Amino acid sequence: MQHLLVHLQAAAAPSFSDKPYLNTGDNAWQMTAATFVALMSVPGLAVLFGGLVQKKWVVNTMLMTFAGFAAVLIVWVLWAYHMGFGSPLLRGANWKPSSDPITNFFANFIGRPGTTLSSTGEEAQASIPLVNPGMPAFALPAASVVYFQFVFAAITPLLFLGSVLSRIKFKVWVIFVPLWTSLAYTVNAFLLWGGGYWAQQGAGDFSGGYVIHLAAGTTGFVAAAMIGPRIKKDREKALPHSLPLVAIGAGIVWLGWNGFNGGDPYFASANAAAAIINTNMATAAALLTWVLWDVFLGPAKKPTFLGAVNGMVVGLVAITPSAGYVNGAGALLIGAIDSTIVWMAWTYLSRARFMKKVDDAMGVVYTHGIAGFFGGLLLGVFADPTVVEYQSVAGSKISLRGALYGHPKQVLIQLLAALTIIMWDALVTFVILKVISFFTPLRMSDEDCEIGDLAVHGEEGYPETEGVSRILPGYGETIGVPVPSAAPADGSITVGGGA
Amino acid sequence: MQHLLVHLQAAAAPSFSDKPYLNTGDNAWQMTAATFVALMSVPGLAVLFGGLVQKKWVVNTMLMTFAGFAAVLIVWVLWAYHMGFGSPLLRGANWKPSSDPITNFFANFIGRPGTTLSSTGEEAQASIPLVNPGMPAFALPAASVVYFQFVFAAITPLLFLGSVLSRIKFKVWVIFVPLWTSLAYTVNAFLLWGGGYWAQQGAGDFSGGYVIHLAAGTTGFVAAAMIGPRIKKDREKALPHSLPLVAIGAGIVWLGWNGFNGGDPYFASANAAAAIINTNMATAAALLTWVLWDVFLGPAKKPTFLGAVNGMVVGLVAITPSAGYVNGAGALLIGAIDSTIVWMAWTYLSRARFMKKVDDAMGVVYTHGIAGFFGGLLLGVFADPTVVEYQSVAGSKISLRGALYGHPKQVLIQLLAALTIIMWDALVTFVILKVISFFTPLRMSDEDCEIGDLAVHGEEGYPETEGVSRILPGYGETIGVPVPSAAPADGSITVGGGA
Amino acid sequence: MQHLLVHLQAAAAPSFSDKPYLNTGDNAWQMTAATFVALMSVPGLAVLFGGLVQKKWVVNTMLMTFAGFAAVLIVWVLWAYHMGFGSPLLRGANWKPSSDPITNFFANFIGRPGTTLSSTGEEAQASIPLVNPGMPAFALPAASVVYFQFVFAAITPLLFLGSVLSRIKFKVWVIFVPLWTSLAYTVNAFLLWGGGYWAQQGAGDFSGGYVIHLAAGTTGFVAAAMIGPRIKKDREKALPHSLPLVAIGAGIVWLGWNGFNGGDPYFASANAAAAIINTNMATAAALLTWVLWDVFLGPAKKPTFLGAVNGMVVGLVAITPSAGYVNGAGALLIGAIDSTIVWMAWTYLSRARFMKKVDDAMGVVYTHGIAGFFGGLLLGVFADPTVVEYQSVAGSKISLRGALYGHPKQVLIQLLAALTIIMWDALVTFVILKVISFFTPLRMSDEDCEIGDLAVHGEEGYPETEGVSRILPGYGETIGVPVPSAAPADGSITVGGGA
Amino acid sequence: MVLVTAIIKPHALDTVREALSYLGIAGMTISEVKGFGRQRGHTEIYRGAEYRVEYVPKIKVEVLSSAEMADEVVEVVTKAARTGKIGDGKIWVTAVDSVTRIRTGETGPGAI
Amino acid sequence: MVLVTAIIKPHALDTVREALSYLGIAGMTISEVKGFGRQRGHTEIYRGAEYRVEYVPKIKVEVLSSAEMADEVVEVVTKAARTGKIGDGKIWVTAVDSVTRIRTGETGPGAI
Amino acid sequence: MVLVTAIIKPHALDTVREALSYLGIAGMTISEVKGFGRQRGHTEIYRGAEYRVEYVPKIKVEVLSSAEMADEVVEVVTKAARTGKIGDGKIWVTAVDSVTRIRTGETGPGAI
Ligand SMILES: Nc1ncnc2c1ncn2[C@@H]1O[C@H](COP(=O)(O)OP(=O)(O)O)[C@@H](O)[C@H]1O
Ligand SMILES: Nc1ncnc2c1ncn2[C@@H]1O[C@H](COP(=O)(O)OP(=O)(O)O)[C@@H](O)[C@H]1O
Ligand SMILES: Nc1ncnc2c1ncn2[C@@H]1O[C@H](COP(=O)(O)OP(=O)(O)O)[C@@H](O)[C@H]1O
Repeated sequence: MQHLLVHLQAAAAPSFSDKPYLNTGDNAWQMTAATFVALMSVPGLAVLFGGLVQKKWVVNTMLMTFAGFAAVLIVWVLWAYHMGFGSPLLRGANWKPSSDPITNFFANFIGRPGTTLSSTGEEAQASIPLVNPGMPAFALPAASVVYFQFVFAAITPLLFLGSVLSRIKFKVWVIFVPLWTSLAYTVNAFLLWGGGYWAQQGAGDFSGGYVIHLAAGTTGFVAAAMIGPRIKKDREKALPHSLPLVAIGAGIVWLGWNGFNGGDPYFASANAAAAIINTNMATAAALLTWVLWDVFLGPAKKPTFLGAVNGMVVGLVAITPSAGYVNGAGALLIGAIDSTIVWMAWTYLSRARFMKKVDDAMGVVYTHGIAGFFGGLLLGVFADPTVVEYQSVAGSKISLRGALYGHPKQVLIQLLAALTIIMWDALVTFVILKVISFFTPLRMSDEDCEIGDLAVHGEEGYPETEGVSRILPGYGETIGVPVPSAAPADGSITVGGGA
Repeated sequence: MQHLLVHLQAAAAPSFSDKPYLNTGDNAWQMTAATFVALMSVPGLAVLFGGLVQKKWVVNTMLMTFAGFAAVLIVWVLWAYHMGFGSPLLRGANWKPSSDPITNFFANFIGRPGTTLSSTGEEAQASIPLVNPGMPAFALPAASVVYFQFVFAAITPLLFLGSVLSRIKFKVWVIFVPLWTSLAYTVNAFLLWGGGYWAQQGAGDFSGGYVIHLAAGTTGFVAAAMIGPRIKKDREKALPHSLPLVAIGAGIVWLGWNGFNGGDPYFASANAAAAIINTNMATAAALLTWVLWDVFLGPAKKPTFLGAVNGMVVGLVAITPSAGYVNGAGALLIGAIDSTIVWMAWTYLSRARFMKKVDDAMGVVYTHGIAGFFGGLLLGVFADPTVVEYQSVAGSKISLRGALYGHPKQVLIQLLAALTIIMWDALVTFVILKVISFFTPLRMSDEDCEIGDLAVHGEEGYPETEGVSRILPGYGETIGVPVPSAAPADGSITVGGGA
Repeated sequence: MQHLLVHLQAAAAPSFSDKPYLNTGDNAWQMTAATFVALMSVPGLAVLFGGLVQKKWVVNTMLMTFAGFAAVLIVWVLWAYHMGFGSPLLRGANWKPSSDPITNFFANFIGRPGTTLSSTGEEAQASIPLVNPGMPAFALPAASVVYFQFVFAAITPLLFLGSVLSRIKFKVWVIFVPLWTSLAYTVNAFLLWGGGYWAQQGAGDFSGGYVIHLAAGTTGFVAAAMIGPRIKKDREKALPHSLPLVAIGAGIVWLGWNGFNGGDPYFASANAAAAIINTNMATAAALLTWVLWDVFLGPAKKPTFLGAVNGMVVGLVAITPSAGYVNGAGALLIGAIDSTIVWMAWTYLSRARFMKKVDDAMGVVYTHGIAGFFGGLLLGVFADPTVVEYQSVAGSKISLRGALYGHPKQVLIQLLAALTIIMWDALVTFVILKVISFFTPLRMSDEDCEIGDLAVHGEEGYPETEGVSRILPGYGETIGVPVPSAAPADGSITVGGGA
Repeated sequence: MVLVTAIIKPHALDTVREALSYLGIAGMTISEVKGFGRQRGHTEIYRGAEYRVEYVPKIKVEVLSSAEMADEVVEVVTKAARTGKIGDGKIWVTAVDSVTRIRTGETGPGAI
Repeated sequence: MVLVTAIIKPHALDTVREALSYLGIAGMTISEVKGFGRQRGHTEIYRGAEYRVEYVPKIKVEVLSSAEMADEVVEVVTKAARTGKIGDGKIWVTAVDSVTRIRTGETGPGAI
Repeated sequence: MVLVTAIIKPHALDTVREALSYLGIAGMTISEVKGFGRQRGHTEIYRGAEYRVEYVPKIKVEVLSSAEMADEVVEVVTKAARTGKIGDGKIWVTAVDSVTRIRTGETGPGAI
């Protein structure tokens, strides 16, 4: 006994705590994981997409990424977090499950809006009302969970930004994103993560195969259809302007995913570590699979870098719903299978008239939508009940059982959850954009599209190179002086198409 | 009892410890946070500034960043850390506070120099003599705190590097930085963080609004004034050469700030998490505020990417003094208010004759100096006493109370602390540069400035493109061979202005 | 007693645990450290090398980095991890050390292959059979250690990729890497980290000065010799195409090394923090040392950015074997000494006929091979026994004693371990490449080398710039349309040398 | 023989190329140039300051042709490149003493 | 009509442009070129190895003018671009058979 | 005096430069151009889609020389740049009315 205490003291004594709920290791990991995920957005997606667009669009792409990230945070702390993770909005205090599934569904559909601004809203113990009864108590402050969930909420619009690049109006973007976050994302999150209807039905989505990726694919596709295609020239010659920028973004996205999937247990647990290695395994398998398909069936029968990046993204998305529910063999197979499915869709389905009509600039509907959809179904197949997320409050292990382990119904549950997300997000996207379009056109003018960044932001991505100075180093002395800010250049902005 | 012990064992048993003071969660977070902050410098600021300068200066900018980072570490471990965080230099062992504030001030002004090189200097329990009595004992090794404080000390000169870019001599830079760190930064740190005079007076500076940003703004401005402006051409045509580089740097800086502000409680605490989310909230608010001002009052009435980056930096700086002292509402307001102040200063104050005369290349005096100054005052307004950093040793909560919560004097204390920093850093900067200028000119020759990197370092940022090879792929066979290293090219280095 | 329990409860109560072995702080740090190291590979080395090669090779370089990273993970989880860290393959169950060193050597040479795919293979307590008896029990799940060791295994081939860039066939690369990992790396790891022969002899290699860097230098050199040099033009005009890309990679590599060396204690311990600060100190010293040599003895007597990066890499490599075994003074000296050695070798040894013949494109044999070799010997000199890694199970402190502290034999042990690595890796590299060469040529055709990325991958690094669009924005309308994927362009791929 | 040099707006290049190929002229050499003239440049904004870019990007097209075809070439290019807005560009014709095809060494009109 | 072509140092461009506008010539076409001549290039260092860059960056200015003004143009450019140091560049004049303004189709001196 | 203009393959530049220096011609001006002709461009792949690049990168070499040397210059360049494969390029010669060296103001053959 004496010995035990001494041992315990050695182990635990150094910790200070004014917050008895706090576990410093869990909190350290949660803050770290959130930071990794945030880096996936800025600078990750900003330069991944920035490198994939033409030079004339790089500023617009990066600015929409940064501004979108910022805009989500404002609504998140003012009302949206609680709509995704708070108490159910459409339920009385004494609510009991009804025999009518529709009633149950809507009673467990979305949370009650509220801010997280007060000191207790940040420093009190984290809690997700509908989830608390089942899982061990959070050893984290609210701020850790609110921020972690924010970086997920923020990356989702940035993913579907890929669908509408190079023609959506900046103003429309910064209005659409907060509305979509408030009305669509919160529902996705509530249904699957906030303890809502599909969580109650046993649907699994470890880190957002549905909540995030299927949602992004759906929303991007619908938005791209409504906003219309890029101008003909941009679409036909959609040449990336810098593959090294893509590599920087892709690398950060890959490893940022260690936080994405590793942070979702909310504990610095064995399951977190398993989720990380599974994520990397599926990604490695998917990347190599895509490259192999490129070599054997691709247009030039050559391994390509952008193909590898496509495969990588598909692998990351594929394993996201199941990272902490499957074992290593499952992870490898999910990566290889989903990569094959998406490669085929990308190559053959894209020839369908229907798919051709909608100009999904970055192919988000493939690498996130289809990849997420099948990733979720594959969870239903490969979920291994011996992979344990954690012990529930009741003492039982929390895990999922897939078809391979005797529970084929899991696939069906996954499918229905997926369809719910698709329908709701498509509907919300349609309605928001429709309403916005009554006030302002959704797309830039064709003239602005011809010119790009310079027309929209008065900036270029590589101003010195594009501008006078590279060719004319001595130029500034007489004409490069800053003009008084009020005087717009006469006859100005004639570069590009107009030139 | 039995149960309790079992529970405790489950929780704590796995930990090993030969260091009874250690809390692994706190240490994990401290090492992680420090790494995030270090990334803000290399590669963060290296490419943020590197993208903002002309192509001909990118190598010089990046090399000064890397070398400055390295140079600070050497003096930090040899003597400077203890000058900022050690025992007071100008105090006897039996010192008692005197009735004379000047005596008190100088007795609590700077620490006694000393190295951190020994094994105990690295592995023993961290300790800041004047601070220890008030806060819970560090659960960290000395190395964690020394390194964490190093990355702060290192980024400060890299910030004011932005003021003197494109003309300061490399040699002067690598001499100035260690001297400034030893004489100015250590005092800033001691006064506010090492338990020195202003800390004793109750001034707050959570993560360096004064110690770092106001200091950088002041130093940069004075140094820019003394070194003189960039050559006319460079100043008039200060065109950035790559906005994607800026985006990469900006993204890393934003999220690196999670370590910057999140690491300052020294514990992986609730307050750390609150500081992180507050940081992001203020930043989001400031970014969007700046973009709005750009749209409504800007020269072209357009949202700009570099405007968004300016706003982002201001938000990060604004919240730095108060990240763990204010609640979420305070954070949002601080971001929006400080962004407005700096936008106005940037736009209107910059027209003042006085401001125009000094060529602060990156506008550090605005985005760090003014932003930090007002950020510190806003702490005096918005500090919420219910936001608790941690329980003190005595058991009371450690927190600050601002004017809004009934303590207007806090604003005054903040103001006086700010003025101390401004005066001391301006003075030290002036003296060091004056002394250096007796031995060597502070600026490069105008001819070198005309040419840039090639003259100063014999390198260009994009050699292959600038050089012969892109235009002349076959060129190397006869003339591109490495010349014997001793033979300088005759009549060489004539590119650029001389060409 | 009452008090103690309350205190303990405050400290430890919040932790949940279904894994009694788990320490959340240790696990948080291990996952974080692994992520930092992974970022060193993608995007770190991808863009560091990508920036250093000519524009026409940037895609090939980045794709080999991503694909190599993925390929290692597949073999790692299928068989290789256990070959490096499992039970010894060539030992019976009742094996006893023999009096014959050769017998002992081979009995402690390599582990038994096995997968890590099952749920227990990921979530059970980590364990390294031959090491367990000596060190405190891991407070980590297997997945954390398997993944952490993966990122080390993965970066090693990516380092020697630098030697064979710009001519090795992509197919050969993706075959060579998994084979080399399985046959060479596993042996390196087992001998020094898996508790194998050299570990038993007391050789120290904290984080891979031998296992990784000496191995990479050796392998790269042998492979470069066998594959032959780059084409004449590429070798003679080996101009980097983008120094900012190099800076991004270099910055990530530097700070990623905080995970590299900081993660190797396997605990978020004081030693981890000491290893981090030592790493940065050696690096700062080495960087500044290299720059000084450049200024005093360099070809142009100027400080250069790429020189600083070389110095930085050497410092990181130099301290790697000893980061957690030396004190701060040792770290500074190791950095400065090794940087001097490598600078001299790079400048003077490189003129030797022998060194000139082998075209080690990035000079890996210098900055990793020689740097690692001497770094390991310097450990034998500077290891300070008072720097304690942790308490062993037996209660004694685990540490190393170098020549300076009375144990000169440590240098000899280090030397012999180094020679073992050199011989084995050279041999395995030779054999694998020889075998592969029976089936397919190791190098691309000279025509492909002339053209670069476009020939090998059908892609260019900056397609829009290189392509028609920058010069011809309106071009796409008639001719830029995607051609039916089956129809290869007639007479196509004639750019570059063929043009 | 003559050399016809045309300075045109970048987006007109495709039309010009097509128009020339109707004339049976497939060969030409093009380059990026910057033009100054009646058409003005544009304004850019960086960190709140405006900068004027006074030049306008143009494409220079150089076509060797027989003297007889010169007028036709000029006419065709003029039509193809015309938008009617300021900045459409210029075409000029210069006499060429000799033309050689490097591959074969042949000279004269056949070398074009 | 004639075409005056000048190879000048990049930093002389502004002065040349100004000088020409005093002559009433606002139009011109410029491009980046690399020159070889008496003026030598420079040395660069990468990873310890030195590389020679033998060319020197120059600007090519092309100005169409009436034959009468040719001498004046040459004189003005010569003065504006002269530094007196090696590498100041060359100016040459070639006869032009015809000039067309694409926008209007007009030809001859008025088209310039 | 004449201006010899050659459109050559980029990798032939060194040989051409060397060959000219044997003739005693050290000065020249070069620029990057894109050629269209019998030689075809290449195909690139991005994200699974193929794109045609129809132009071929070329180097334009401009050499001023005395009228007497013109034939020799053409001959030497032709030989140096010839690979015998399609796309070797063209050389043309135009008369030049005057040449001025900016540095000294001298004109005529001595200015070259
Ligand atoms: N005198 C000139 N010499 C050479 N090029 C010229 C001259 N004048 C104009 N150009 C070229 O022609 C282009 C168009 O000329 P501009 O005056 O803008 O319009 P327009 O041809 O419609 O009158 C210019 O951008 C420039 O490249
Ligand atoms: N024979 C030539 N043909 C074409 N351009 C030439 C010729 N000689 C020189 N040049 C151009 O003139 C520039 C200046 O020539 P250079 O001999 O360096 O100096 P300078 O004109 O002062 O004698 C060169 O860089 C090149 O662009
Ligand atoms: N009519 C022309 N006018 C101007 N340049 C031409 C013409 N025809 C060809 N060229 C240039 O010459 C280059 C080579 O011509 P091409 O027809 O491909 O091969 P070859 O000269 O061997 O017959 C082209 O890329 C182009 O730059």
